Amino acid sequence: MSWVETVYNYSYFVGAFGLIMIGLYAVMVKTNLIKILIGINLIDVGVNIFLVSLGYIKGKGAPIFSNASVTPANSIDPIPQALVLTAIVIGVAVTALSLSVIIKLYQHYKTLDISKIREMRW
Amino acid sequence: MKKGLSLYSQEAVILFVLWLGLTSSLNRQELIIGILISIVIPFLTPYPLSDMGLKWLSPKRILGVVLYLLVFLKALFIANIDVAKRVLSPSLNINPGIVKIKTSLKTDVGKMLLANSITLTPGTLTVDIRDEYLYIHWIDVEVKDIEKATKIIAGDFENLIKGIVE
Amino acid sequence: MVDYAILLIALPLFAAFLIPLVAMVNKNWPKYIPILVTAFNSVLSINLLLYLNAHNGTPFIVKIGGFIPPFGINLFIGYLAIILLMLISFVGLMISLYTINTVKDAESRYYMLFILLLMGVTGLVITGDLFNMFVFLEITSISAYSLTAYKRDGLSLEASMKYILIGSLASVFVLIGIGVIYYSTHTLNIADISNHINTVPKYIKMFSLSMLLIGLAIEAELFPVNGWVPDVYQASPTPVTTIFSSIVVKATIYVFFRVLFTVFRADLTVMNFVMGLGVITLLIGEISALKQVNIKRMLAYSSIGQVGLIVIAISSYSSMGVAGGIYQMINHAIFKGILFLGTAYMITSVSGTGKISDLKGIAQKMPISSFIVSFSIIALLGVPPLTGFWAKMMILSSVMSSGHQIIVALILFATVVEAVYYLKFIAVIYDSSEITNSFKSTIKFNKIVPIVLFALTIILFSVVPQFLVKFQDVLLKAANELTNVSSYISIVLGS
Amino acid sequence: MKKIIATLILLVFTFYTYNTIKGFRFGHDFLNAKTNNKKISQKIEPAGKHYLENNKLENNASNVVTSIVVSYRGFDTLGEVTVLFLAATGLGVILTLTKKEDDDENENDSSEGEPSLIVKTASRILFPLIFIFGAYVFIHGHLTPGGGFQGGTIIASAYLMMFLSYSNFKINHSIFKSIESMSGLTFISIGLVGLIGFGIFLKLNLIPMGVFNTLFSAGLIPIVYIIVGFKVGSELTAVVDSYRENW
Amino acid sequence: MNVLRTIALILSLGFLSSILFYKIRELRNLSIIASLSVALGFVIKFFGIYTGIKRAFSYKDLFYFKFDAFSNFFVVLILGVGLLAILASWNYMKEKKGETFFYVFFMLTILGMVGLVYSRDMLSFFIGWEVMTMGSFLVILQSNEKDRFKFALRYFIISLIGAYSLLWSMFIIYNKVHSFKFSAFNSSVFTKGELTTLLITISIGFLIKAAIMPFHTWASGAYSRSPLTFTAFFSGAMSKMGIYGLFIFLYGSIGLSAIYKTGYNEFFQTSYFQYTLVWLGVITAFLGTLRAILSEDIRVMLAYSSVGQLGYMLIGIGLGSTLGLTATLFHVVTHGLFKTSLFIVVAAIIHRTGKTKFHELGGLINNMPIAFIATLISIITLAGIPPLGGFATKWLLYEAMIEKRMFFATAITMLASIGAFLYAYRLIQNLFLGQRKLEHDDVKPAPLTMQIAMLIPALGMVFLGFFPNLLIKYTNLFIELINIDFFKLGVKVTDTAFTNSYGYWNAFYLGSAVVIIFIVSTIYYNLQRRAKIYKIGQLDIYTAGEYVTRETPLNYSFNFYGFIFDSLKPAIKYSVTNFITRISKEFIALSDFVRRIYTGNGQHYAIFTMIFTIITLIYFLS
Repeated sequence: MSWVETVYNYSYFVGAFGLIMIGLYAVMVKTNLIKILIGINLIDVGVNIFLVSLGYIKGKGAPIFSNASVTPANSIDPIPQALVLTAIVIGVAVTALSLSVIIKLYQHYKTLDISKIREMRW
Repeated sequence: MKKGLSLYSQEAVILFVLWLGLTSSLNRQELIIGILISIVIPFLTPYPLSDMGLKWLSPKRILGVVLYLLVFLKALFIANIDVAKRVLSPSLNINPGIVKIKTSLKTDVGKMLLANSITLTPGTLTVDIRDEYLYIHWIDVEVKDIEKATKIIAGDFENLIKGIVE
Repeated sequence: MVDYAILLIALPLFAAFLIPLVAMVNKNWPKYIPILVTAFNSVLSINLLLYLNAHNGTPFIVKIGGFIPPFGINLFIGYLAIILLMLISFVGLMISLYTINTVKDAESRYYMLFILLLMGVTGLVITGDLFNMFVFLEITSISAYSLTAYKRDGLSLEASMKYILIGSLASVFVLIGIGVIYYSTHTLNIADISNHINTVPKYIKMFSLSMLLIGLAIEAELFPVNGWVPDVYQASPTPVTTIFSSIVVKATIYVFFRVLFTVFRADLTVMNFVMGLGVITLLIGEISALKQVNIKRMLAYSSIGQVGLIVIAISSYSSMGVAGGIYQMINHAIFKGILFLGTAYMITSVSGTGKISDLKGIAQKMPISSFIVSFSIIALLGVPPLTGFWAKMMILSSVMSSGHQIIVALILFATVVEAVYYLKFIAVIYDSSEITNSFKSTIKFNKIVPIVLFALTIILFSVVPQFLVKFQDVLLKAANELTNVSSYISIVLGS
Repeated sequence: MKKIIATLILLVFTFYTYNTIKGFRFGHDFLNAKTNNKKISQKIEPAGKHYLENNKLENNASNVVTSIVVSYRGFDTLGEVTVLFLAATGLGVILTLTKKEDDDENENDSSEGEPSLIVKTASRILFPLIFIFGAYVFIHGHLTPGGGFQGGTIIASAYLMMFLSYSNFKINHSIFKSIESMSGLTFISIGLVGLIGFGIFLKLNLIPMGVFNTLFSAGLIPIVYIIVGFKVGSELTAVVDSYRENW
Repeated sequence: MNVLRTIALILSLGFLSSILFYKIRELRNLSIIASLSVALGFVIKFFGIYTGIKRAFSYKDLFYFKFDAFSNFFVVLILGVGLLAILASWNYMKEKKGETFFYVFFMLTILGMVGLVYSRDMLSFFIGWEVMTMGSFLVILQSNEKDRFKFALRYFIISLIGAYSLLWSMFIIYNKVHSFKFSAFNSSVFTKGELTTLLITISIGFLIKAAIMPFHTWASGAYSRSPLTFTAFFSGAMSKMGIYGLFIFLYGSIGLSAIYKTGYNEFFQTSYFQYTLVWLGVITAFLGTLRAILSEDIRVMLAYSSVGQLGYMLIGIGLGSTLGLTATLFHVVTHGLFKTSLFIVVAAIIHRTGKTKFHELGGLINNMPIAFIATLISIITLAGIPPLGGFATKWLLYEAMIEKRMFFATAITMLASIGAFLYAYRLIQNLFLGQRKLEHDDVKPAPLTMQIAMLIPALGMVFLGFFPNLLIKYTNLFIELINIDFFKLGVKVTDTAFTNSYGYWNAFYLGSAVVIIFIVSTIYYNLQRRAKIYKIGQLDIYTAGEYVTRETPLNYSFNFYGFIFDSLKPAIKYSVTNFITRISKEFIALSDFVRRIYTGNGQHYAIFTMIFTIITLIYFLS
């Protein structure tokens, strides 16, 4: 299997890890706190996509048995979806909290540059 | 935030209709919950839906709504083609600018509907409302006079909306 | 059956949700709720211990929602869990006693976060489900983020920001690890995963292992990824710092090894890597503490070092080593409880900024606290026959028998370094040459009582040999619970 | 320099990740695949398969994801709710108003930035509509995609819209706080009822299970989801409110 | 009735009463003294010298104690010196700031020491060892000196290094034989390298406590800064614990054959390891003496004197022959006696005058006659002048060294022994003789308890001088403990005389001869003196035509041996102390460098995390 084929077949994974990479890059390189937070959110989204795509089965549908055509045999794995729900909520919570910290930090230091916010060191 | 019974029931009815649309089912359980919810939610809303109350539900006004939708769709269609033409033409024949038009609508809902109708039809965009004046960003300013501009832009909408909300 | 063990989590949660309502009735009541909750949990964990003793010490599981284990979430409670639970509730109780009238603007929200932090740690210790563990990890860390920033000054916000940044990375890595392992075994129950882990391709298994290892190493404060620790310890309110150092780290270390031992059935390669991490953590922590002027920061680095020691002990993978590590966990929790609370009490009395030099000659004004602090330092250094010594003996003998002589030498070296800065601190507080600081002489019983109780536990552990021998049996059983995978599986999944 | 290091790190990371996911069989039907591993005596049954097949019997909810979230892994959901609660609380702690020197200036600002009539009118019309949509989502959590978290978020977005449109729009904090607390307490109480009655925490099939695929089915699952909806809605609203008050 | 348990009970009661009555001076001191004397009585009663009583006691198979002659030898030393020191402290520590806790920690130290001496397993040995270190550390903190923290810390840290070195060796042993018991040691399971490591780590542990030369840096500070009555105990009994430890670990547990396995030198008939020990001892004896000569502070001088004397003991240990070990054990006793006496004398002088330097004192002979007598006897013993006990040590030691053909080492040791006389002389010349300082005119004699405490050892020294054989006979009985043949060889002992292949010596005859000569010459001198008496006062001189008053300093005591100092000046800056100070400074600089890893920039931490990720992935996945 050539890598092109792999990338094509695993496009969900590629997308998910692509997002994670972009996020990690932002976390490691950008100095603006808001951008770093965006990076973290990108990572979160990437991980969530990764988790959801783990449950995917080719040619099967959502596990909601509201009409008779859906049966257990042709549903995808429901667990990752449940997990992602939790993961999203946790991501939201962390984002909310870190935003509030950043707001207060900005009021305190008058800057959003992470390399300048280092009163505590060594 | 006082509400009359009329305003209240108007909201409840609209919500119930929406609920029916959402569930798309006439199951008894759904109906019971729908009614309950439609009764409860108006208590929680801080502002009334509109100032009119139940009279909004007269057949004449519902007919007006239908009429308005038809006219609106037509205007939408025409204006879309118009803008597409302008965009695609190499000479880019545009003459953008902001004009001021005057509306005779009194209610907030009416003004809002008018402004949104104007915005949704391509080529024109409501920027702001100051009392009875609307400021419109127009892609091809034909006239600058308030009266004429009102006629061209607001045109049919104003009357139709007047029929619905006032 | 002992299904009421779930109250360990349900009740604190209930109390936390109740606090806003209580605060509406009376603003002074919420501060007593943590005491009630932790006292209840102490009683409950002692009760569980008695239950366990009455049933041959076989660990038991609690099924939540009534679903059989691989399909529902279950709790796993054995001696190890109960030791940690008792530690959590006891230290929690002491700290809640200490906290009364300490938080400046006595807000109910502080107590909510406090209880939820303890609840999260409790959950970490007893859960038997990998994803549930992640949820509790997040509960712990999010309440920790908030509590770190509680003082709302620049330092604490800065610390909280760093913590959030690194903590988010940790949760991401853990989540990726859980995802990969889920995909490979189609289950989330720790026992079930462990049952199937050998069918997973090696590469995928190791990838998942490294992801989880990284994420949990961040939470367990291992060396290259513990940059946030000193800052957080320094900036958060002292009761919170005490919880971090005494309890939270212990629970995360437990989780770290539960995942490595039970989920992945880690082999010697992994354990050597972890032991290396432990050694580096120990050395860097102790060496960095040497030149600190801020007392809390010094204690923070010391905590890092101690974490290294515990990790070395448990990663030696022999029952004696694991038991020693658990013993050291208990010891360290108590010592750091005394040190953080005692020094904080001293600092508030001289209204200092937290510098060590502020405490010059404080021993003449506060003889009891100073004596207890010095006593616990001496016990921490492992002077026999105090309790720290026995733990160190167990650790050293197990590391030695696993053939790592150099590591033994390094541990001893680190202890010497530790002795240097701790004794310097004792020298400062007992320095009678000049006292420049203003001193507010107010004896607060709610502050001195926890410290004294902690000291009594040290004496109990040190001096009563009969207790010590029995205790060692319990420790060995607890160690066995952590290392014996097959019995874990058979208890959770049935034969 | 930093960029080069970051790129290098990510390249190595990508390499190993790529190698790992190459071992995955994306879209493979693992739920119904036959295991050919005889090394292990224990039954290998993917948990997902078990849920799909036994859901109707055990929970009677047509949305399997919901029954997993609320019933099978209800403990996680309790944790999730706690996480949100924590975030709201922590936010409240961090963003507690400190006395500002320029209070007057602030008021002037707010009148200057008042949104236009269009926004105001539209949002006041849309508010109940969004609200009922949110309610619909969490009431039908066991039947359709969605549930308490989604519905709660939708409701919070309705409030967010109101905050944006009306700068003097205020919510009653104590009511929201009590909704938060009460719903949390109810959730745990439901769990405790199971514990007291049957010795099982979070037992959700305490009431009649109803007819499959109708509104009144799935035992306590919809109740729990409604509670979660209330809780999430009020908490997220409180979060948004905290942000707004701080600026 | 178990003797060990009784002794433990009695001592624990003393310890408890020191805690309970820590504020009531008389009750506390009396109870401590009572408990120590009763315990001492018990040990002496069940001494077991000639009957060879051995009593064992073990707890949970973990702790293992034994009551035998060898241990009793040291326990008598500990309890005796401890009793004297506490007796002396009654007045010395009175009204001092640290008095209340002084006794508590003193008793803790004694408890630890007795425990470690009776223990026959490494675990309880180590516990006793650490309790002793901790107790003495805490006692040092009870003194009034300003810089006590610095020196106490240095003492404790270095002791800790020693203890951990010991611990390490214990684990090496435990790891192989799976028992901490001394008797379980089996040299056949160890390789040569392991044995070498063992020997080195063990000896580091004990040499540090004995303050042997490269490890002596703590000694001068700790000895001089503790309360001086405790220093008497410290130097008189505690420093011997290093010797005891070496004895019991090297010869009692590991065994001579195992030591020979690490490398045997045919010419010296000893192992290289032992040869190193001997040379360490020689260097310590020489350099310690030198440092003592150059000291200006009485306490520091005595401290370095102790270091030097411990060197002699180490020589004997290193030789490992009957003669050598006998010499060591003999010296343990004599050194214990004269150092106790000397330190108590110095304590009394400092207690009465408040001065600590030689040049600040002088002419105290009339004020403190008893102290003078005690000092005189001690110095004669110290310098190894017959007929007192010191001579026996030297004699045995030189014979032992010559037996092993270490002639050069013997020469240096002799040189050191001359040096010992040089510094000891200062004690008489600068303290008791010469011109009295004005402010010291009405210095009272030493307090009664201190006088008793300094006289008892002096009597002991005189007794030992005449009957050294009683002790030597006793040491020969340790064969029972250390079942190695070489103890049986070489020495023949009768009640008064002492014979070996090198000759014959009867201390009693010699001593009696000296005494008779002394008496005869005194009588003769007095008869002569009666004829013409010239009594010349101290001030009966004049210089350059001026009368000398009492203010004029006539005593030459400052920088007494300055010429030696001048000639050694270039070498002195290369001292071990400076080296260690330098190392610790460098280490602190290193620690400052290391902690800069925590840059304070959150992003750096994130990058660390990612680097760690990469490292982990590379480690596990390739």
